[in-house]
Amino acid sequence: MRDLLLGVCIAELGVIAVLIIRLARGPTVSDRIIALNTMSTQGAIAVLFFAAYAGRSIYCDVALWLSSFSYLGAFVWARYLERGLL
Amino acid sequence: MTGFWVLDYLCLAGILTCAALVVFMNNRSGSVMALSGVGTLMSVLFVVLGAPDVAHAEVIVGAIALPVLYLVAIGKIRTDVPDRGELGEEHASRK
Amino acid sequence: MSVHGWVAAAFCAVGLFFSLTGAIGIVRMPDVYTRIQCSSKTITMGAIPFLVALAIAEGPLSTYGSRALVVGILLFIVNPAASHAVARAAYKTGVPMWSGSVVDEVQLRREDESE
Amino acid sequence: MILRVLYTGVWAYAVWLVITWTATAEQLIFGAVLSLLVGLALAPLGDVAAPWRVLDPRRAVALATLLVTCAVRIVRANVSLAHRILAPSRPLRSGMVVVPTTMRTDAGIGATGLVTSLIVDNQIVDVDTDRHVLQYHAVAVPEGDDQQKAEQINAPIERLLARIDRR
Repeated sequence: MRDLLLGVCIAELGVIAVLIIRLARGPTVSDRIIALNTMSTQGAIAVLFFAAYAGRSIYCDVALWLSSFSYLGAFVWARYLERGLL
Repeated sequence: MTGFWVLDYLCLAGILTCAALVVFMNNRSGSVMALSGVGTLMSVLFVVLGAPDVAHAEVIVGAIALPVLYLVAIGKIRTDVPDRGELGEEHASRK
Repeated sequence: MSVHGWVAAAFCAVGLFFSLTGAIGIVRMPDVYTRIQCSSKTITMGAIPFLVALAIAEGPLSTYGSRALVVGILLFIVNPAASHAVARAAYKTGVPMWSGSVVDEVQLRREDESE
Repeated sequence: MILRVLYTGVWAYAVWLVITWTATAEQLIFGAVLSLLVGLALAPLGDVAAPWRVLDPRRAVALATLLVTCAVRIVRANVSLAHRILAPSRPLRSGMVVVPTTMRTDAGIGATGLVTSLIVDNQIVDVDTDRHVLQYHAVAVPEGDDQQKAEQINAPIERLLARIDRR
């Protein structure tokens, strides 16, 4: 069981590695926002599974912050693209 | 125990790649975004190393607050009227 | 492994398939809007089986189960909203669509009105 | 006004229960006080749906129908999208589509946008509330006139949502 949890964690980091390609290449800013957003979602799931692997439920809070704040970042970037931040 | 080291080195490799992107990307907004990616991956690394409190701080500071401050600074030093090309879309600026 | 473990492993396999497909789609798709489609649908579909698998493996009434529930609700509500914000920003700043796309009805309507 | 504070407080208390997930007396009492404060703070923002409206049997049936429809169509849309991604020829017919909507309230339009973005091959892009049209980006552009397009994209969901929203 523990091997399964750790394997999922490693596989999620592999998915993040695929997404870095789009973060590097993406011709427009919107592409990069999408890649970054998806990266933090996958990171949140990786953290959840690592918490279950390590058996410490306090790590789960980091996943909560990661998933919620990545979307906040997406909204900030969208606003910046449309009319500037200030 | 080997699995733990695989995780550790994968996180480190991701952070290094993003940091190299920050330096070598020739697009300002893209660099800021790669910086945000560094923050995200760094928080995952902190969790893996067993420091959830530092990871909390890193999520807020590294992934959100620092890039937003950079964006505000970039907006302040921009003297011309922000037209479509300056908003960071390479397609528009190349024409 | 027990029955529990095998069910969780099956869910993990489904989630991993869809997550990887979404990542490949984000790399492979031709323009911004189709990439947004990949991120908004396939990534959600990839994350939900992982959360279900976690709830099965650790017991749905544990702390992990509740955290998985919160992250799942957050994904379902905020992921389409964020994708909408990004797509709208991209369309407003004039990011062009893929040359192979079929129709842009907004452009058609605008031309109709200007005539 | 007092009812609005109460409704918001009940929703906030549910969120508190899920987030903390410990059943000691201190946590429960502190959560109750905190959610009442949240209800007071958020009361000027607007109306809130009462939590027990879900328990009305007809509405519960409509909600369950919506959930089952969502689950089936999420899986179907994702399998077709995965096929589009992984097939070597990339069978895409993407484009911007404009469809009419029957929703008039903010909450209705929001719910329609979220649900349709999740369950079919479309992503909502923009809303025109004056002309009551929604702009979608579709991976597979539907054929036909406006009404047929709406039938393929958002009309079934809107009927279900209207059944939930009925007083």
